[in-house]
Amino acid sequence: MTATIPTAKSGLAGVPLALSPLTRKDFTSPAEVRWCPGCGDYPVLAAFQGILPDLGIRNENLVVVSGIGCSSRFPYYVESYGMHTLHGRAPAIASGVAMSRPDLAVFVVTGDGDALSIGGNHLIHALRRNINMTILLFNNRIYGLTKGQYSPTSEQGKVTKSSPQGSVDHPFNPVSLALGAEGTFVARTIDSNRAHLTEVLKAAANHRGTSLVEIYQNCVIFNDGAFDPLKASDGMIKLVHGEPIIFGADGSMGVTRLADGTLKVAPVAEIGAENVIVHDAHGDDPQLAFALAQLTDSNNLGMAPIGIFRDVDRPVYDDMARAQITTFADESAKLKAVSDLLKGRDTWEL
Amino acid sequence: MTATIPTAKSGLAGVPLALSPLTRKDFTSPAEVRWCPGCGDYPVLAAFQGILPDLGIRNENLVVVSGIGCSSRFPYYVESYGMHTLHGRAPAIASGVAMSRPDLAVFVVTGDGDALSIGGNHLIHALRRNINMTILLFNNRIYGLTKGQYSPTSEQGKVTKSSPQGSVDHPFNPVSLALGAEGTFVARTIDSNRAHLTEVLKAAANHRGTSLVEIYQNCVIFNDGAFDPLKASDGMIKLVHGEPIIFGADGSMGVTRLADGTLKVAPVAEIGAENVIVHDAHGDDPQLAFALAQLTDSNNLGMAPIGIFRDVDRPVYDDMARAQITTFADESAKLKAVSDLLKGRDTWEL
Amino acid sequence: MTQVNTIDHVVIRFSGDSGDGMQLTGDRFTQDNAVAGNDFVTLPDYPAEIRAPAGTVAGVSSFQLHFADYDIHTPGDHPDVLVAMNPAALKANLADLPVGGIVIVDTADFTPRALSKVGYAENPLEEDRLAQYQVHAFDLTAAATAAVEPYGLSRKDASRTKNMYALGLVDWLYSRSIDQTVTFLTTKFAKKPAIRDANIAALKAGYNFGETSEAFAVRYEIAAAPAKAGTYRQITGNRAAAYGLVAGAARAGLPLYLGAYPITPASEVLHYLSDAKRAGVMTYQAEDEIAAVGAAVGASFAGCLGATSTSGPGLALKAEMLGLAVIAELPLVVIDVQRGGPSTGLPTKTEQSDLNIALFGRHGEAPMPVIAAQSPADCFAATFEACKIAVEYRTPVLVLTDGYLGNGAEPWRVPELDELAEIEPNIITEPNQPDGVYWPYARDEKGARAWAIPGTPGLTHRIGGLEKAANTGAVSYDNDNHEVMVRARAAKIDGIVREVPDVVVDDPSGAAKVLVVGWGSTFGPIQSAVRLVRQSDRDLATIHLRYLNPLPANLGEVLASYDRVVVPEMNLGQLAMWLRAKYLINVESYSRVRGLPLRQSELADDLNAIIDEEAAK
Amino acid sequence: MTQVNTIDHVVIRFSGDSGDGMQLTGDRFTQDNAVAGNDFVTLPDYPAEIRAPAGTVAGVSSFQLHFADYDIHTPGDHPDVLVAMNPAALKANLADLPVGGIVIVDTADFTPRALSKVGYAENPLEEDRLAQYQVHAFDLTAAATAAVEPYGLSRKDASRTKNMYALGLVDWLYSRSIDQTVTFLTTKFAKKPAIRDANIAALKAGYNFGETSEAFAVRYEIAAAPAKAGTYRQITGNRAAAYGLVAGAARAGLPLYLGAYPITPASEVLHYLSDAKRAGVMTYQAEDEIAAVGAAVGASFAGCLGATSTSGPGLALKAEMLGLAVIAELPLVVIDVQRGGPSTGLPTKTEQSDLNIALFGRHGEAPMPVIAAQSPADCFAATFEACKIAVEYRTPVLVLTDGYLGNGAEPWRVPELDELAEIEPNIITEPNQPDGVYWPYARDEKGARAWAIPGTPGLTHRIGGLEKAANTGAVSYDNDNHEVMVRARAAKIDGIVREVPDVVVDDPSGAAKVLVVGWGSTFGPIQSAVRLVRQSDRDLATIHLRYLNPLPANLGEVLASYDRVVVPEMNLGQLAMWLRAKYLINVESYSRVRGLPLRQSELADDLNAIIDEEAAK
Ligand SMILES: Cc1ncc(C[n+]2csc(CCOP(=O)(O)OP(=O)(O)O)c2C)c(N)n1
Ligand SMILES: Cc1ncc(C[n+]2csc(CCOP(=O)(O)OP(=O)(O)O)c2C)c(N)n1
Ligand code: SF4
Ligand code: SF4
Ligand SMILES: [Mg+2]
Ligand SMILES: [Mg+2]
Repeated sequence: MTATIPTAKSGLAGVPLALSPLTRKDFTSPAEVRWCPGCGDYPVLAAFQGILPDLGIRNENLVVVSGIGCSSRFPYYVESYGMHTLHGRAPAIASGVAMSRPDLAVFVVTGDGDALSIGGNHLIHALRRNINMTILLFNNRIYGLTKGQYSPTSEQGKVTKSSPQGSVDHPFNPVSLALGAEGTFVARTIDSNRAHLTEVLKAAANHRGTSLVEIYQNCVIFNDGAFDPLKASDGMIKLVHGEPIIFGADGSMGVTRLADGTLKVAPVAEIGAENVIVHDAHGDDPQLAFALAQLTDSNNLGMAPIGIFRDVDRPVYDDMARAQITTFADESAKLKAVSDLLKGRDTWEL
Repeated sequence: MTATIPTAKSGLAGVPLALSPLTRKDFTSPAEVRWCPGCGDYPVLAAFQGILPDLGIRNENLVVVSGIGCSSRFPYYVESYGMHTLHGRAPAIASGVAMSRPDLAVFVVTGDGDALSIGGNHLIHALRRNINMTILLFNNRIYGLTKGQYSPTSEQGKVTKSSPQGSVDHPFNPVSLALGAEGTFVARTIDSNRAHLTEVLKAAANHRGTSLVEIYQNCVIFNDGAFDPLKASDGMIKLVHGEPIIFGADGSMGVTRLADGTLKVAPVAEIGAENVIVHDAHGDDPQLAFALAQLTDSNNLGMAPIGIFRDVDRPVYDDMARAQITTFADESAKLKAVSDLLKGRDTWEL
Repeated sequence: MTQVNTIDHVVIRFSGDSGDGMQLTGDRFTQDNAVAGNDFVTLPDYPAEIRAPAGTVAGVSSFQLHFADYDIHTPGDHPDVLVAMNPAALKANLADLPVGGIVIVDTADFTPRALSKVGYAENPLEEDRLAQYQVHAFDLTAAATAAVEPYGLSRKDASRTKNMYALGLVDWLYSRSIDQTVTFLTTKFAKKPAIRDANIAALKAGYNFGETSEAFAVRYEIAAAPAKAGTYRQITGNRAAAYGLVAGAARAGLPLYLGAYPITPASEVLHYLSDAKRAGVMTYQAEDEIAAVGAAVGASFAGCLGATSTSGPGLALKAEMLGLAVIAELPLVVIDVQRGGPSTGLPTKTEQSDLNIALFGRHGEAPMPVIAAQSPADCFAATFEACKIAVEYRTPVLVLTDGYLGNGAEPWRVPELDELAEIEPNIITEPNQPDGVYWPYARDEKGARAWAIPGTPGLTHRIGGLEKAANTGAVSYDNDNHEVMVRARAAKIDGIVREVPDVVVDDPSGAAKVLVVGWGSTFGPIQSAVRLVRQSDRDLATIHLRYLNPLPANLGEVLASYDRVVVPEMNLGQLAMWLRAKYLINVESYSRVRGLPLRQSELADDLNAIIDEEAAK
Repeated sequence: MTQVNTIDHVVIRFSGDSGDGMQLTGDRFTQDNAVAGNDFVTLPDYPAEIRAPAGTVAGVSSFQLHFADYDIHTPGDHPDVLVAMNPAALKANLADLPVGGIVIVDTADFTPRALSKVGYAENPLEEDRLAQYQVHAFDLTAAATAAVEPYGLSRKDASRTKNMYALGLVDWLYSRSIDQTVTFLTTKFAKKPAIRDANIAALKAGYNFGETSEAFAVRYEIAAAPAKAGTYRQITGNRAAAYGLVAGAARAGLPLYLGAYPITPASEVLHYLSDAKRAGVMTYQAEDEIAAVGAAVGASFAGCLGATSTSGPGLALKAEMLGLAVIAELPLVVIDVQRGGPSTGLPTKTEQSDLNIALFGRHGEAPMPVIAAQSPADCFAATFEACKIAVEYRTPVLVLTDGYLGNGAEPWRVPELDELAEIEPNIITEPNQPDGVYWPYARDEKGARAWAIPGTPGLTHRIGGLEKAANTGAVSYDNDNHEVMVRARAAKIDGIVREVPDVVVDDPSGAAKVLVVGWGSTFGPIQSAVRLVRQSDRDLATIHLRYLNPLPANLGEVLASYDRVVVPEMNLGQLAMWLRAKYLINVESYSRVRGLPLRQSELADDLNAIIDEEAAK
């Protein structure tokens, strides 16, 4: 099927391209969008639909798989093949899609509860295996759909219906977790920055293997303003490959390496521009990416790096799995192989 | 119950001490040990039973919870309360034990399949929460009990019954994963080094919060010699807090930080002793521990650090959870509180 | 002066936009009637979406309340009175109102734009299409806004008091005092005095509007329902189930440990117990349902009463762990608040379709007792009984409630703890065999094993999921031992029949040929339908099952004594199948799977037809 | 010369230490008889531990083989011949041997130490306690070691050839050629010539020992069993199930995708398919059972035939995902190789106790077809049929086998692919409604929905676990639609009855009053027991069920036509319950839960008693 059709590169290699350019509208389904007015899911949907025409793929070769949660209604709004599955299981289901169909671009949409609470295991295994798919993790630091319980990314002390005296859970840092799980593409972006969202999502789609994009997403109903400290504090550290990591008002702050080897932030004026480290997302070793992830203030979110922490090549599970499987010139060759298998070697005739 | 009884420190605080010293025999159950002759599980059992008298606790206050796998038969051999539970679920079950009973010392025994394949989610959540228990992860890089399929720690290309052409899975590094999951105590040791095992297990038991100890364990039947390269290669990097990280024949090799900030190993002669970094297991930030974990050659195991990567204090989930709960002077005070709860505030009389 | 008519019951439905506070309004009006001694049943209904677009039919939230001067069991099939706060609410609910019903409408939002959004080509208030109803249309929003003017609220906040205005009006209409609501608002908004005062003012203004205007010619009064003396509160099924656990653990003298993972419509059990730490309760919001029930099993092993609450998808995930609890023979209470299935299904709707998985949903021979609650308040008693059985028989027990029971409310007489049955945990602290030997699987006369908990000297032991030798509990691969243990576990559960009261048939005339059998939340509709049938001078017998496993000892006999047995269920006949298998009686399934409680009138009609058919034979 | 007796069947059990290679020996001897045209059934049995301590009873591994000149169905209740390679093997198995049975013993290890390890106070070979058997005791180890001397093996390796020596001897005893085994060893040890030659030498030496020594007075011969002409192979149930999937997918023209997680006794299905990549099969060893079935569902969505294989604990974990497959109406084949339960239970033993969870183990109304295989080779056909139903009806289908079927082997005539039924996936590629509209839930005459797969232009659509509107498949919270869909899904599954052949009663005399009903792996024991019963001149009818859901259309009628219906099962009566519920017939459960197949002789005795009791009425 894919042989005679032009194909895109990298993460999308093998996925047939549209013969004539598509528009955002082509990727918009007729379903009425049902999120709360003001929900951060809207801008992400818009950004996603915005990049699809640029990816060049056909909508029939796009598959969006989601779990359960507010964000997981996403597939209904994208004109493509889609599956709204079970709580936490989207990466597992998407793995089956991706492995069996190299001609499909597979996206997973999930929430902080979906991906990190019930679905944590499937997520880390997808990352370890490096199955070719792009995971959009909508992190609103709350369970939206079930009306506001704390999630594994909520700050400690969060008061919710299930934690009236404040939660005692220490939060995950999704980027650290993904790096610890051998992730090859790990990034973070935020609903309020359309340009950044777009750029990161595109890079993620183009990465071959599992791409994890944590998206800070505001839930206006149950966790409104969760990212306001970050937006307010000048603490958003933008990571750009090959660029010195400076941020804050007028780039006055920078990331530097202390004598003990750990990364810390400090005023550039104090440390000197030459001591600001340069971001390298493509280094084989995840040490730097992990160190940068530690700059996230997971509780208060006064500070957090956004951008691509890591983007490296590693052989892709599904490519390798498919390479072991015999493909056949035609149906009869396949039937012959099946026949041979059934017979085995130790037969007798009666 | 614990009020009048002397209690141990830290991880064991609140656990009643034996009034007279116990011996290893007191912790040996009458059950016949059923592992294959030569299995690496034996020395770990011996080391564990060896440290128990030193911990000073009573065997009735010791609870060993395991999952399913060869290693998970462990509780049967320890004279204590024990539970051989379900595949992958031991940390979840142990969480309930630990939360509800501060007077118990809780240990979890699990395998690489049990903890990292089916049980990965419970493991990372226990680490994140920092529930007070010690997890012994027997990593033989294979599924022993089900007769030899590859596991999430098997090297890529492993030929087993379920991967006759070689597995295509990239392995987890359990230490990286645990650090990415916010682990406060993360260590690695090996079945063949009794002294090291003993030391690490003791430190783990004394840590308050979740301690994860990865134990390299030889499976003589299905993965014999998996750790031979490490034993043979001088690649075992012993981490000792406060000491420079040198290893190999006559300490000729050392760990140093490259210009790009990443850790690498190099001959001490080349880099100079002053450039060998000193291990710090107690630093708040996990950057160093993670960087050290990357020195593990997860595929071939020619090289791997062993010892305590990280050992830091962080408030413990179960301590905090218990602190929110009202305790009562006596039963009648409790019944009164229950009655009040049932009534609530909006009652009327008829 | 307005005429006051005394009536015996009324069904009123408050409806408005999700943001209009209809749940609160309904809840308060319920409380106002409760205090006056009425019996009541409530039915909240809100959109599946967190916040559906304002002004749309999908975004309508409603609260139905049935109150009466006699004992009632359902929130009513149809409202007698509809309060509609916007066009969408009118559109969504009008069809349910019978001819002659009362409609109270807030006209504020009846703009062309709002009307067209819900598909009204013209303003229904201006046509005569509402002629068949008693319509009372006012600009409640404007009236409320005017009333709260002194408090300096923003326009938005001011207009949000319209629900209190409506409540005041309805309180007046049904001759209820607004005092409790004033107290309630005072506490609730203690830290926001302006909001507090404004809401109170709106409430009073609404009441006074009824009193002073001549808009309503008639006012109603409903006398108190006869009830046992005592302290009452209004309670939903989810709260009652949560409190059943608390009371059960208290009576057993064990700490209560709930492991749960949020899921609609069961999350509240977790919420209420998380708010019960002052009564010593420990809760754990686990990473998933497996961890939730796993932690509860661990806590039980450690000597607590472990419990877990969930709905269908979560119950499915817990299946394997329940098997462990069965073979480990540890106490555990599992509350399943059923919702529409299969799969994610209809999360906010009610159904009874988890009976099969409750009875049969574990691999291997893994029998478990199953108890179903019949009304919101009964969730307390059913859960309490489950605690008793779980503890005394060392077994997981399933409690089935459903979304309708969980969210619905009714009056509940709060029991004193010592009125409740005693629960004997009989935890052993000494060896139970000669020579200081402890056999964890030695059984008492009920078949319950000897349960020792960590911390007890001399009783260290190991249990687990592998088959165990009778008595000693050691791992055993012996063939005959396996058969012994499989049968011992089954016999233990079957033996729980000794705790199950015989069913008592309700057959006042003694002449009924048809028996209707209910379980769980069909109690209300069936009771009401039976009442209707009998009012039509037909004979009809009924029983209601609380224990689904084991079934009551005399059930077979009772079923056999009727010519026809009908089992109405909100599923495809799951209890019917179970009864057929057990008793070889041609039980007929009457099945409705609409995500809604059975309709009493429809059921009554259908039962009438069956009775007539039987009579004609 | 030795006398040659012709017999019609024999049961032989090889037993020894786990390390003695008894499984291989049994397997090879099976093959030797197979080639000679005998019918056979095998029963391997090994310790639950990977390697229990050498020389202990717990460490004994055995392999039982029944072969005959007629069609047989069980591995035999008791061995006629016992080969015991050490004292532990003798101790563990002797009690099963009937008086007069043959014992062949390797005396090498009958040392005082080894004897006392298994609790023999004295050497049983030296007492007369074996007097009631025909004992042939030799130092097989010494003989083998001597025979392989030329090949320079280590002592340990040399002594390990004793199993081939024993095989050679038994081949001689039953007049079998050793040629195939020679070929087998040549291939197997191609890269280790010394081992290869030594094993061949030991094999020949054993054979020659029989031929030349006068140790055995009698030698046996069993003629070929009548069988359809064709190419045969020996096949275990697990391999047959795996190949059933391959063939099913091939006939459907779909790629096969297996998602699985290892679990005893089902892991081999994963192993065999992982080794079938040369036939285009994709396998995925997932991180757990949920991911395994999830990936299979994903693959089905993507246009494969998704499948998953597991045993009880894994099936329990898959429950929620199966519900998704039910509502998404996607093809999926689930193979459950049942083992002893509940919980971890008896992982290496067999049982039929997952029928309940198969039929009822999902929340909500989530019906699934269930098919059970009746013999190792039949696992192929049953699985193939499951593929056909899964694909053509777009539904998950459960195939029940068990540990006994999975590990047991019998001859299998390898079918040509085009002999097998056609499977029509009917994947749609064009809009099925006017104006280019595609309705994914439009149904065909069978009730199967219109299945389009990703990559197909114009048919993009979204499905999921929420209830969907009839036809369009859009999310729908509508009450009436829900009822329509619940019933449509149920009707689709019920309608599969059109694929289910009517049961044909085996009642040769037509005079039977008692009917015995089997399902799954009780087929063999029941057939054999029925044969025994009839040999005693009693009338007995029997049927065997392959489809447990839906049940065959004529089943009720058949059951009703007998005075007494008995259902033997390896559980506590799960099929009996289902039949009682369906047909209101007083089906009697005959239940044995020992982790073992039913014993044919015990069953025959019990059936005789029932028949006599019935006759006496
Ligand atoms: C097995 C199961 N358990 C629980 C639920 C209930 N549930 C649905 S979504 C959700 C959490 C949603 O949180 P998140 O993933 O963060 O998504 P959000 O709604 O915030 O976008 C939960 C607990 C479910 N649907 N299925
Ligand atoms: C739910 C479930 N799935 C699968 C199994 C089968 N199983 C038992 S142990 C095991 C893996 C064992 O590997 P590991 O955890 O590494 O332990 P080891 O035997 O190597 O010590 C598996 C797959 C099971 N018991 N339960
Ligand atoms: S509840 Fe929160 S996350 Fe969900 S749709 Fe509303 S704003 Fe968005
Ligand atoms: S199979 Fe391997 S891990 Fe299991 S007991 Fe034997 S040697 Fe140990
Ligand atoms: Mg969220
Ligand atoms: Mg292992």
